[in-house]
Amino acid sequence: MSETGTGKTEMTARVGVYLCECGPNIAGKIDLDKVMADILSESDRYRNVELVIRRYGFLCSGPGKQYLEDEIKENGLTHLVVAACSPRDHDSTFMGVCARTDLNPYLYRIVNIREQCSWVITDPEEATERAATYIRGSISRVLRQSSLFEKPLEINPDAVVIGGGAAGMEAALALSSDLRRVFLVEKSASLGGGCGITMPQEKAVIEDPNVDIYLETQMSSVIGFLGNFEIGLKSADGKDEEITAGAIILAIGSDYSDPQESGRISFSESDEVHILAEAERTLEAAGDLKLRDGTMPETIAVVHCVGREEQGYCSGVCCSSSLKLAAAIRRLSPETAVTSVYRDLCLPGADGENVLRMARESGVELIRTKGTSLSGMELDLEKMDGTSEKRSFDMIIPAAAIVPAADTVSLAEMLRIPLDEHGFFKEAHRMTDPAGTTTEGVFIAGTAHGPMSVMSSMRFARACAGQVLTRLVPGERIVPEVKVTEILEAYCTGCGNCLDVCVYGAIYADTDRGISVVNEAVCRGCGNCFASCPSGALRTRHFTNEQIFREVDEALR
Amino acid sequence: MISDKHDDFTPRITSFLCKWCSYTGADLAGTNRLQYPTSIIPIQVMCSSRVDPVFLIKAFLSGSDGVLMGGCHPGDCHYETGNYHTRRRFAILKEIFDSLGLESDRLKLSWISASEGPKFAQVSNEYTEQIRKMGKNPTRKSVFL
Amino acid sequence: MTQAESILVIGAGIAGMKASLMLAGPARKVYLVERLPIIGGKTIKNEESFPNMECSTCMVAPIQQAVLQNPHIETLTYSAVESIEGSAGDFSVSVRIKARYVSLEACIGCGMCFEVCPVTLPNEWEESLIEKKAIYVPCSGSLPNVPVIDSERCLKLNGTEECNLCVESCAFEAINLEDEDRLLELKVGALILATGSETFDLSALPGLGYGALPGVYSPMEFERLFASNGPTMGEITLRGSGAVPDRVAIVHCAGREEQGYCSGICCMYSFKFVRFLKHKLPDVQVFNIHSDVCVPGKNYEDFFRSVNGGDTEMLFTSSIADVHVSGTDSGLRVAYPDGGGVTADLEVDMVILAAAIIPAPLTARLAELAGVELDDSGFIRTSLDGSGSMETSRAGIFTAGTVEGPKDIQSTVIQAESAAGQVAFLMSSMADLTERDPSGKSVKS
Amino acid sequence: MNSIVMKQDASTAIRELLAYLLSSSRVDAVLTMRQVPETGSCDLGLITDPSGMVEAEPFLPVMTANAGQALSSISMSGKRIAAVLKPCELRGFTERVKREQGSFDNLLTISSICGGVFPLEKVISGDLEKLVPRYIEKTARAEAPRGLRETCKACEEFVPMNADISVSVTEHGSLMHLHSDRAEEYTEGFEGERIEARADQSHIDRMMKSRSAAKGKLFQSLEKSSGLDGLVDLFGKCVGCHGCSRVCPICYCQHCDFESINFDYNQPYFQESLEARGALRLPPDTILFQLGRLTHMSFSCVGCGMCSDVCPVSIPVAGIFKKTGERTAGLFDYVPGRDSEEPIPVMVFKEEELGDIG
Repeated sequence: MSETGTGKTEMTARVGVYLCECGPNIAGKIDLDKVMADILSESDRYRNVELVIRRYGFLCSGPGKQYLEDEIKENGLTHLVVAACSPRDHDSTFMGVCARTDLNPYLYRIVNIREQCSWVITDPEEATERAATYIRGSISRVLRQSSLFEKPLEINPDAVVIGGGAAGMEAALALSSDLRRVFLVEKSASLGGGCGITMPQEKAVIEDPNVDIYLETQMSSVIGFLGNFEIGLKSADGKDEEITAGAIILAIGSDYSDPQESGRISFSESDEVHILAEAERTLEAAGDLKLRDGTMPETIAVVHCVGREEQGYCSGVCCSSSLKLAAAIRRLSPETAVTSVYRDLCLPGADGENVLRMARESGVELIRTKGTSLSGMELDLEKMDGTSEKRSFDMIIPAAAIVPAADTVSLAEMLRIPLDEHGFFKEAHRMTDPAGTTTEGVFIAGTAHGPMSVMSSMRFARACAGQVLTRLVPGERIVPEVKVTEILEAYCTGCGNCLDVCVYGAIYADTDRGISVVNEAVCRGCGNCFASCPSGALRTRHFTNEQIFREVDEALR
Repeated sequence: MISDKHDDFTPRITSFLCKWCSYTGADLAGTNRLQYPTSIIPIQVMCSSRVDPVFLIKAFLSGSDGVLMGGCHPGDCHYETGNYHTRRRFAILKEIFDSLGLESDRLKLSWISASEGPKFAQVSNEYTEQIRKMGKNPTRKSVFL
Repeated sequence: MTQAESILVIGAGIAGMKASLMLAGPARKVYLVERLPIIGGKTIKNEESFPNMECSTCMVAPIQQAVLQNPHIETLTYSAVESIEGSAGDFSVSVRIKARYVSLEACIGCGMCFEVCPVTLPNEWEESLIEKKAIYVPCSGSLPNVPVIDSERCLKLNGTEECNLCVESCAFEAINLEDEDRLLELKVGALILATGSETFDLSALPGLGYGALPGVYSPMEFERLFASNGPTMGEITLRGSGAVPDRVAIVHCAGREEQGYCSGICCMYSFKFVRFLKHKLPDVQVFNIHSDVCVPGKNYEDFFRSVNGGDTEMLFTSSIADVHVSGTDSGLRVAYPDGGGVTADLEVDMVILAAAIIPAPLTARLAELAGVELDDSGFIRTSLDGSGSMETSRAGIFTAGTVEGPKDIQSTVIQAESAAGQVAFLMSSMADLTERDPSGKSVKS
Repeated sequence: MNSIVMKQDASTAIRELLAYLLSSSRVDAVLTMRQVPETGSCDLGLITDPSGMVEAEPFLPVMTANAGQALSSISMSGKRIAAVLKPCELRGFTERVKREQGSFDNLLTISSICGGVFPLEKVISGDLEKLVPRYIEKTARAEAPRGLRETCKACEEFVPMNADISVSVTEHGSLMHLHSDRAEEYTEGFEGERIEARADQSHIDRMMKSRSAAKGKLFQSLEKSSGLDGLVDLFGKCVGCHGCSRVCPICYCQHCDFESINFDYNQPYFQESLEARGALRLPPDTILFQLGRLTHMSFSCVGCGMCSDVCPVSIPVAGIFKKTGERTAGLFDYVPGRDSEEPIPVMVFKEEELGDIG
């Protein structure tokens, strides 16, 4: 602070500007002394700002970091600009240096005068001039930065799993321990889900003292974010309950497409047409597949890829299931002729090859077609050589596609997560975050994510569990991003533009006050909302208009 | 502080580069020592969707001969859909410039991925040349507020 | 920190990196061991990944950065595990950190040393499509961006002559030709094996002409040919002639028969290649010679449809094993049995073979070191109980990614997350035991 | 379409309808233009008592404020309101609803095929009395009355787009068209012959012809002020009052960002920029302010003309916004105010669009 003539007290900023020589990489091209002299010569243009400008060999080296630390302390720097390499290389290095001093790391900036200056500009004079321009822009900008502080949040390590099928039960088992409760919420009256067979985990889940099972119950409301969700449950008998948890795993499973949807397949109630999942269930329960009149069919056709065309995807598991079923029928009733009709065989992995071998060995007839249609009990097969053939069977088993469960839409709305083009829950990132969603703390397991095998379902479930186990560690706190958006309430009109563009659901409408509210724990700081707000009511910390404008103005001076 | 040692002028191109793709692409151009003119003034932002069209107007009125906005390719946004919004906002701004008879070629949007160092250098070179042909931004002559 | 809270991850591809990032924290330290001098794995060799055609570098670079900057991850590049002893919660592992001859701390990646090095070698990372020096980084944009010296080819190190050019060129005194291998003994509670896979050795299929005919490419060669940071800076030009291809055949299922399984991703990367080709060479004609199209899952069929018909002609063959590629005066001829079993001919100037995904050569050695079982195909065996567990046959050792079998990036990441979760669970249950054991006995040493 | 034949002139008929709505307690209040008979002064007013309806002049051809803007907070009061709006006011209101600044929930909207309005200066000068009778006559014949605002002369959106009730007046009589269930419900019991009829298309076509011609001329006149120099010419006389944004139904911000510290300049900036460039253009804000506003809302501009009407130095702001707005909205086939369910272009996107832009 310094006293001025007017009696007002003004802040004096002491901005340290440190230029890294980076050996010949910077100093060999850029005349650092000239840069320093140029900037110093104009230092009177900053009001109440003292500039400290130095150069150093390698600021990122051990001694360099120590030098910088000492300089910050000795000069009592209030702001720091380091002109060196790309922030990708050493931004965090120098933030770390600041953190060892009283200087808030967010009152520092790195200027890239290597990758985007000395290395790409041929002429040394031009590079020198350019470096000075960049540095001036950053001095101007750093002066408008403000201190930011990390705010660690307490977390609740418990998890809610929606859906008691294979994926849901696997997730529950993978999570439950004395350190963590799991709430397993199932819509129907029993566990097991859509697999139609008794899952081996069922007993373990029921006996697990750390898993609370809610049957005939659905999620009715949810608020909160990773580590702190409040979830409303509604049971079939109308009872409401509220539970709290740190994460939500969606394992609601899927449905099968209607085989007649395509128009290429038509049959009546009385025809012996049974979809694959039904046939599997019957075979599992009864040990054979009989016609409605109780007799054994002499010929059965399993038709692959029913619904692939309409749904626009290959479910990836039907070929395997179809061949397995075909082989099982042959094994259980060798007198039944079984034909598999397919377009492409999609049997990835060693298991797939085994299934195909089993089917062949058990005498299943395999017919490749370009396309198949069904009318009543008669298949019209379009062969690969261009001919076609009509064949009748006693029983026909279409392998229907896996489609999203009916609840997907309402749950997605409740959790504010998007659906993909096929109506399944959309993952946060197809590759790098396939089990996550845009709502942090909400994860997707099993066929709620898309068609997949039981094994893949369980892997997804374990991946969800993995996310929870590693992110919600009992006793540890989580540190949300600090360079996030804040709202200037007086400027906000509550128009909702920001809500519409935010994919993370980080902004809520406070309808009572007629404004938008940012949940800083959820915001990732991209700034899209900021650019959507005509009122200037939003401000992304560290990327404010004022900061960016000043940098631009300086650079163009 | 414009270098005037060449017969023709050195354009100043304010470049808003998203942290994840185009800034990284620009870095890669550097790592590969791909040379481009001194015209580019990079401003790093988290996402191209942070770039309010007003930034571009501001840079234009502050005397940028060209304004370049770099983002991840559509579909690749680190924040899911940010660059789709960017694209619409940019299209609107271009249209505004055209309708008012302002030189909309002084605004450029380019999708540059993190591995496209050569593309960054190429865009820089070509755009600089294009701007050089257009001449200095008339807003260089006086301060527009 | 004790061994119960430390984890060793072997392989710094996307699976290893994801697992490391998930596990590393104030309470858990991760050692990430990588055989190559750089991290990133196979994914960064691909310019774009299917089905989004997303820029792989953009996708992976933030993950690489996060790994290198994470204070709780110790990344050991250019290193190999030599022995693994002990049991779950108490493993002793020795890691050999190979002499890099260049200091990771002092080097800033300026690349001055490459220019002066007199030795040129094929760059295997770039599928030997270009050369590198004896001091090199595998590719531009390498992370860490610090070169290594090939000690067998370096003139000084192999004793040929007293060359000291790189040392003299380095302004940072980062090069030390006296550098030696170091052995590191680690105590860890659990391991994750994530060393990835290889593509089928196409020279084992002489009928397809790989190796003999310059116009025949492996998938990885083509990936690098397309990559804008690759050997041709992204220009698709033919090996040898430098000409731009007009007609390209992609032969599916190369090695499927031999391996005895469908890798499940080759159809997709083949269709990605169609996109690559049409993107850069709009007039190119592409043919996909296939027998089954395997595009499982909600995201892949759309992609297939987007290229089918318009961008490529799908040519059905009743037997991939009978496809034959031969050289002609003007280019290449692909002969294949069509749907009716009649041999058809196709004249092209480039052939790309969609090679199967196979276990990496070092997988068996790793399995032996780790004492874990392999499956019949030579991948590491998991899920012995059918539960989707990523634990191997040895308790406390987990696996993730294509070392466990062929799979796409999504499934690789899912496995990494599963494995990380299982490790975290194991760790917390051990910590739990320690706290609760009334006898005072502890798994901590 | 179900329509009610109006026996008297349109104003009287609508006044009666409004009184009926109030007295039958179907609505709590009516928003309409009013004219105080004694003084001739007019304003936009909210009437709750049927006896107050004597002052209502629903179709008075002036716009003292964009009623769509005025309706904003009133519409969210929870009261049931019948509002008489000019087509552009209704569209402006619709755009505001999309921005959560209003609600159709308790609203009955009444609009008419619009003949345009007179500039506010005519109200001030007291010329209105003379102008209105001639206006009604000419409009019924689909002719352009004299003395209208330039923006109105060039307006092609004079047919209401999404009103519950629209009124059409031709030489052959006046009709009240019922477009919605709410319109049917609210007018139930209101006297008048019901017929199946639409607005007279040939009448609309004739109006459109003169409007299109005028628009062509307006846009052409703006071409003269093209480019940066043109903009400087146009805005050179701007006094920076920001009246244009205050009266704009789309500029819904409580505080204008362009008046905030974000756009404030510090002293060194002035000085240095001045030194570097040799000249400083005053008054401040004009070009950036208007370009910024165009990016925020040009695609939603309904062409109501209020901005031009209030400009103390007669800058053709409305013409500029309309000309630019047609292009920016056209990028996305967007018609501002057409439908409250149609999303604002900058809030949504398509994965495949604007192909060659990047």
